[in-house]
Amino acid sequence: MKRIFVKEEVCIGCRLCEIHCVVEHSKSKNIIKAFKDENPRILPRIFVEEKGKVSFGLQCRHCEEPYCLEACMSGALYKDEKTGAVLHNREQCVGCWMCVMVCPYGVIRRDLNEKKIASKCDLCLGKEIPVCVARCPNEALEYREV
Amino acid sequence: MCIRQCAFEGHSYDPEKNEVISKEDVCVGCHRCVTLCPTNALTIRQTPLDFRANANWTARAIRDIIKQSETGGVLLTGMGNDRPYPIYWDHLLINASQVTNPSIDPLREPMELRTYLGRKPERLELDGNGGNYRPKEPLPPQLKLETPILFSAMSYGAISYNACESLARSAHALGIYYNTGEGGLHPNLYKYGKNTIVQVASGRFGVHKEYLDAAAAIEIKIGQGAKPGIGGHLPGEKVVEDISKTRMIPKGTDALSPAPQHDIYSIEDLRMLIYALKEATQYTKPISVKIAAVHNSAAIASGMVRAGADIIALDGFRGGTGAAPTVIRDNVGIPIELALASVDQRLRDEGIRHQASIVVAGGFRNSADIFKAIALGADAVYIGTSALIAMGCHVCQKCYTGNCNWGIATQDPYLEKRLNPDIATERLINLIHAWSHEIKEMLGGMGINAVESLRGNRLALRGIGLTDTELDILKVLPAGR
Amino acid sequence: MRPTKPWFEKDISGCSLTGFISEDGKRVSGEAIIQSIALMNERSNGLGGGFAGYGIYPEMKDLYAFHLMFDNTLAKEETERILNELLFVELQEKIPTRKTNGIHHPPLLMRYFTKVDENKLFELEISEEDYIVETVMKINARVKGAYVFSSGKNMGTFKAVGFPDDVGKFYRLEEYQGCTWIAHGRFPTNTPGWWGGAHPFTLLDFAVVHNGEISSYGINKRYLEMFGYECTLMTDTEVMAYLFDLLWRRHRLPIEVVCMALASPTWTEIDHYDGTMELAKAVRTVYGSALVNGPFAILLGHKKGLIGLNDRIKLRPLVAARKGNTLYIASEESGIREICPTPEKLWAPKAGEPIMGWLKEEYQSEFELPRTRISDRERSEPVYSVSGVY
Amino acid sequence: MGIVIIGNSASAVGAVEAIRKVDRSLSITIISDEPHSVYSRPLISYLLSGELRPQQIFYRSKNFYEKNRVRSLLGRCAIHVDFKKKAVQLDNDERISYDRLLIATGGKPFLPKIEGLHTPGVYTFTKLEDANRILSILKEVQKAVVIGGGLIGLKAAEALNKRKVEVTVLELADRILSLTMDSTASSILEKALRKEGVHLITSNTVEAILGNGRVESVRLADGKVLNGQLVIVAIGVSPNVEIFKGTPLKVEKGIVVNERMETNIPDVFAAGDVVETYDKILKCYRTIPIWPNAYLQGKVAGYQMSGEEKYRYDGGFMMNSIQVAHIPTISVGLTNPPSEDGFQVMKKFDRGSGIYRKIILKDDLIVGAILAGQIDRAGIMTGLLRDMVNVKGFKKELLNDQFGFVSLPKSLRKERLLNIK
Repeated sequence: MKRIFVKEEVCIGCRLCEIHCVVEHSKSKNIIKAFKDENPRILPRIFVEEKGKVSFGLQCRHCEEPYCLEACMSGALYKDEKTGAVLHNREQCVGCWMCVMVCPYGVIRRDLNEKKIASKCDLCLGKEIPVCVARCPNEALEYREV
Repeated sequence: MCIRQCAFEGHSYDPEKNEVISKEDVCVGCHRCVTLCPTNALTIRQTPLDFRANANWTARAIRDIIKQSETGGVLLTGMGNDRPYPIYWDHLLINASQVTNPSIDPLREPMELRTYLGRKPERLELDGNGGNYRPKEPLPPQLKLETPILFSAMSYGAISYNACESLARSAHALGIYYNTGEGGLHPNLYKYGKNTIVQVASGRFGVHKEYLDAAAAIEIKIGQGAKPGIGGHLPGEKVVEDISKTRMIPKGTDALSPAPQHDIYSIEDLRMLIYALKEATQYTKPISVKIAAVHNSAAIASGMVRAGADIIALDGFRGGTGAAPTVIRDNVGIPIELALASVDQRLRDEGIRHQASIVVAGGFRNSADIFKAIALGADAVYIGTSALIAMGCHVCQKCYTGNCNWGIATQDPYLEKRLNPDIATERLINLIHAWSHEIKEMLGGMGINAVESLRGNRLALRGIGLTDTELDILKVLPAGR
Repeated sequence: MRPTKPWFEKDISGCSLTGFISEDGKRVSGEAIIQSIALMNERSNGLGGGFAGYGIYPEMKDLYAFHLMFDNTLAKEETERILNELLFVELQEKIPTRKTNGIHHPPLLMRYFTKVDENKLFELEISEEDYIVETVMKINARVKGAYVFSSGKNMGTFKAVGFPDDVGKFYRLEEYQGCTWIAHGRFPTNTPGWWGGAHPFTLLDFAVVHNGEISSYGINKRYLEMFGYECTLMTDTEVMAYLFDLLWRRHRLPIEVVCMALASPTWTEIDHYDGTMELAKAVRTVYGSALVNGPFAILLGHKKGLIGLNDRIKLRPLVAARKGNTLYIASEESGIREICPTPEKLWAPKAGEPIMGWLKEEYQSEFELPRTRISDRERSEPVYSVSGVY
Repeated sequence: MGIVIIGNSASAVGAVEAIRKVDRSLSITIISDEPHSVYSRPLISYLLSGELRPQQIFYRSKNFYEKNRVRSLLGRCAIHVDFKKKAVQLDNDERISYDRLLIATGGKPFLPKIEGLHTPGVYTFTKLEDANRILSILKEVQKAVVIGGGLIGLKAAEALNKRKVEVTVLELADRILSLTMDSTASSILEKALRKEGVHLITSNTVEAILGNGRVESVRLADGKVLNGQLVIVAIGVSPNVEIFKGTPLKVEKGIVVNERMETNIPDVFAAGDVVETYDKILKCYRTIPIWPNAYLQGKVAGYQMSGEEKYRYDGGFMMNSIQVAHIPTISVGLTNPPSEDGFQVMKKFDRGSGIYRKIILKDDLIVGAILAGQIDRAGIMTGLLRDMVNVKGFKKELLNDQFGFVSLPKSLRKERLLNIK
C-alpha cells in the first residue's frame, strides 16, 4: 500500500503540513474558520519535529502488523481491509493510552480538547493524495508504495 | 509561518497584542512569506513614504548617502545592474517569412539547435576519394550543445550546494553545460563532469589536476560583467566545512579573489596560461576566456583569439553577481548587445571568426533575447539570473547578505534546505525546453531550419528607435527597410 | 539602369530554370534551351531572363571571356582602363544582339577576351583564378555603372530584362554552339528588374541559375566577406556562385562535399549513421555558415559539367531526366519533354541530393568523383520511365 | 482439520484473526464459560463508571464469529482435556475433539483467606458478570471498600467514585501500584486520587468482612472498622489452570510454552495470562498478565496452528498504561531496579506541572521507564526498549520533554522511520 515518507533533507520546517492537516480534518474545511472559530481546535495528525536545522514531519506509519492495534483493548483501532490504513473509531475509544504506550513511532497522541480521544493520521480517507503531501511547498513529503 | 520563513526577521509575534507585526525597513521584497502564507493574507508594497520629489536627489541617492555617512563603507549589492540604461534587445525586431518562402513548423519538420563550441579550422582538408572521404585530421575539441544555452558561472559559496547540484543535474539532462565559477567542484558533482565547465579565476580556488580533468571545458575568468576590474570576496562565515574543502582554504577565512590574475599582466601571459591549461589536459578540452564587456572589447577579443582562446565569453554590464560594490555594478562596463556586435564584426574583419566561438552573458531574460544575440553573431548564450529565477529567486538583490530566503545564495543549512534539488532541476529543464521551443518557432517563422543559418545573420533583425550610430554598430537595418 | 539602392533587397523569385549537358561533349545550338525555358514562361514575369553556354568560344578557349554591361561610355572607359592595366585584352567587341520586341533600353554590352600576365601573379603570389576574381570584384564594386556578368573561359552568360525567349532572340543564341546550357526565367516581386539582376550569376566559369530564396543570405554573405568576396549585386543568388567558388575551387572540397555543406543532412540523420557520417559532422561544424537555408533549386554550370541541387528539405521543384548521353534538369517535367519527348529515365531528385552531369574527358582527367552522394540519403528512384526499359 | 480454543478473550481473538489471515477453511471452535460473545474485560471499569454503553463492551464487530467462521460454545465450561484422545470434556458431558488445541483460559482473581469472604456484596472485578452484578446493586451502595491498590482496584475505585459512591482503597503495601510504579509516581497518583475524593489506606488490609446476609462493614488488621455495602476484591490474578492439575501438561506458575507457544504436549498450544513466558528484561520465565502480550501470544499461536511458522514470540515485558484522576501514567519494563550496580536511573520531576519522567538504563540499553502527566510519544521509549537499541549517543535527550526522533542520530532515525514495522 502507499505510505507517506519524509525527506528531512528538504523539509523546511514551515509546518504547512500541520496547518493543512487541521483544515482538512476541521468541520468547515476552511482555514480561517478552522483556526479562528472552531473550538476546541483539533490537533494536527502530522507534527513536525524540529531541532536546530533538522526538521521533518511525522505521522502514523500504518504498520503491517501494528502494535497499537494489538494493544487496543477497546477495539477503537482497526485496519481498513482495502487500503491497509490503520484507522481509529472515536466513539469506541476510552483513552486507555495503550496505543500511545506501544507505538514505536510515537505518532498517536492524546487529543486533550476532545477528551481522551487519541488522534492519529487517517491518510485523509479516500483522498488521492493526503493534504500534508499535496500541500508541502518543498516536496519534502512523498506518498508512494512501500 | 511568515515569522519562521523570513531570514531578515521582517515579521515578529507580539504576545501582548497577540498579533504578528511586520517591519518594512528590513523587508527585501523576496516574496517568501507571500508565497508560503496559507491564507494569502500577505502582500508587499513599496512603502509610500518617500522623500520630496527631486529629479537629481532621488530617494536612492539620498538613502545611499545617509547609509555611507553612517558606515563609511562601500555600498554592496547583488544581481545585475538595475539602472534604466537602454536595453537594446527591446529595440531589435525579428523577421518572418511570408508567401515567397514557406515558414516551417518545428513540430513537423526538423528544426536544429545543436551547436558546437570551439575553435574550427578555416577549411576542411580531406583524405580518401570516391565515396569515402574523411577529414585529414580530427577537429579541435568541441563542446556539443543540444540547444545554444549554458548556465553561467556561479560558484559554490556564492550559491548553495543544492543550487549547484540542480544546475549540474539539469545541464546533464539537457545536454548543455553549467559553469562552476571559481568555487571549485564539489566531489559529489564530479559525476556531471561531462556537462561541466570549470573556471580558473584569480583566486585559483579548488584548482587541481582532477578538477581540470573532470571538466568538459576550462574557462579562464578575467572579468565579470557586474564588476569589471574588481575581485571577489566570499565572507568567512560563508566558508563552511564543505566549502573550505572544495575551495581548499581554511574554514571560516574570507575567500578573496584578487582583481587581476596575478600571473596575467599582459596578453602574452594569457597565452601562456591558456597553453599551460591545454598542456595540462593534453589538448582535449576547449579553453574559454571570460571577460567583462568593456569599451575596447573588440580589440581585446581579437587578442584573446590570437592568444589561443577557443571560446570567448563576453559578460555584459547587466550580468549578475553574488556581491559587488553598487557603484561598480551600476557604472562600469557596456551593454552586451553592443559589445557582441563589435566583437563579432571585428573577428570577421580579421578573418578569424572561425577560430573561436562567442558565448555572451549578461541579463538574458527570455528566448527572444537569446535569439537576437545569436542573430547578432553569438554562438551561444550564458544564462545566470534567469536560471536562478527558475529555481525560485525573486531578484531581491540581497545575495551578498547570505540570508537568501529561497535557499539559493546562502550557506545557512536551515535556509539551504528550502531549495529542493529535485524541484529546481525540473524547473530548470522546463525553462530551457520552453525557450528552445520558442527559438525553434522563431526560426521556423523565418523559414530557417538550422540555428547556424541564424548565427550572425543580422538581416534577421531590424532596429527600432535606434540612432544611426547604434544601427551602424549593431550592423542592422532600421525597421521598414 | 542599375537601381542605386543603399541596401540589399532580397530577390524574391518564383522563376523557372532549365539546363542540359551532352556528356560526350557534343555541342548544340542555343535554340533548344530557348525552346525549353520559353515553355515555362508562366513561371517568369518578363522582368529578367538569362542563359549560360559552355564551349561556345572554342577558338578562344584559353582566354577569359569577360561579358560586361555599362550604363554609359564613362563607365566603359573607366573599366577598359582597369582591364588594360590588369590584363592583356586580346580581343574586344560588342556582344552581337538583334532588335527584339520586349527588350528595351539595352545597356552597352561588350565582351573582352583576356589573359593574365604571369609576372603579375608572380609578384602578388596568387593564383590566376584569384587574380581574375579580384579583378571582377574590383570592377563591380568600384566602377559605378559597370558590371561584369561573365568571366569564365570558353563560356558565356547572356542576360537581360524581358522574357527568356526574347532574351535568347536578342542575344542571337541560335548562333552559338554549346555542350552545356542553362537558362532562367525570372519572377522578381519586389525589386524592379534590372539587367544585372537577371540570372545566371557568374564568377569565373561558375554560372548559377536559382529559383528560391536564401533565408541564410545574411550570414552566407558575411561568411563570404571574410574571404574577400563582395556581394554587390543586390540579390541573394550571387552568394551561390561565390560559395561554389570558395568551397570547390579555393578549399578544394569534392563537389558532393560542397553540396553537403550547402544542403547538409540533418543531425538526426548524422547521429543515426554516426561513424559513417563523421565527414558530414565535420562539414557541418566547419561550414555551418555556408549552409544555404530556405527554399531553393539551382543549376550550376561549370567548365566540367552541370549540377542541379535542391535545398535540404526540397521546397522548390526540380526534375531530372536522361536520354543517351544527355542529362536534363528543369523546374518542370514539361520543360524537359519540350525538347526531349521520350526520356529514358525521369526522376525527382531528393532534397539536398545533387544531380551531376560530367563532360566525359574532363571527368576522366579530373579527380575521381562518384555519382553518389556520400550522405545516407536513399537513392532517388525513377518516378517515371518511358517504355519501362533503359 | 479442527482447531479448538478454550477461552474467549484477547488471546482467543488474536489466534482467530491470525488463523483467518492464513486459512479461511480451518474449522475453529471457541469454548467459553461466559455466555457472552467476544468482549473486552478491561472495559468493564468503563461500564461500571458509565462511560461506556453496555454494547460498547463488545469490542469486535457484532458478527465476529460469523465473519471468522467460528463455532462458538458459549456458557460451556471445559472441565477436562483428554490429551491422548485429543478431546475436550464439557460440563454437559459433550466431548469436543480437536486436532490442535489452544488453551487461553486466562487468569482468575486471587482470593485471600479472609473470614466472611463469601458474604453477599463481595465481588471480584474481572468479568462482565462482576460488573453487571455490581451495577445491579449499585443503588443501595453509599460506601464501598476496594481491597487492592493495583490497576484493577484503582480503576474500580475510580469508577465507583464517578458513580458518587464513597470509596476506600486498601493496600497492603505502603503505596498504591507498588508493582508497576515507583514511590514518586505512586505519590503523584495518590495525591490526585485523594483530591478526587477517594480514600486511600496503605500498609493495611482487611481481616474480616462483617454483616449477616449482607456486607455491612469490614474490620482492618489494625482493628479499625469501615462501613460499606460493597466490597471489591482486586489483589491480582493467577493463571487459570485448575482443570490441568494432574494431567501431563507441564505447569509451573503458569503453563510452560516455547516461543511457538507450544506446550510440552504435541498440538497443544497455550497463550495469554495462563502461560509463563520469557521476560526480556528480568531474563526469566514468568507470567506477564497484560493485554498486548495476550493478544500477541494468541496471534503467534494462531499462526503456528495454521502452519504459518515464521511468527515467533521471543518474550515480552511488563508495561502498563493507566489514567486515574485525569493523570495519564505509563510504566514500562523494570521500574524499581534492585539497588545493586549496573543500573543507571535518570529522573525529572516538575512539581508545578506534575510531569514526571524516569528512565532506567543498563549497559546503555533502556530497561524501564515511567512517564506521568505527559505521556505523548512514550511509545518511542517502548520501541527503543523492545528493540534493545543502544542509546549511549543520546542518553541525556531521553529526559527531554521534547524527546522525539529528532533527538536520535540521523542514521538511527532513518532506519527506524523508513523501515515500517
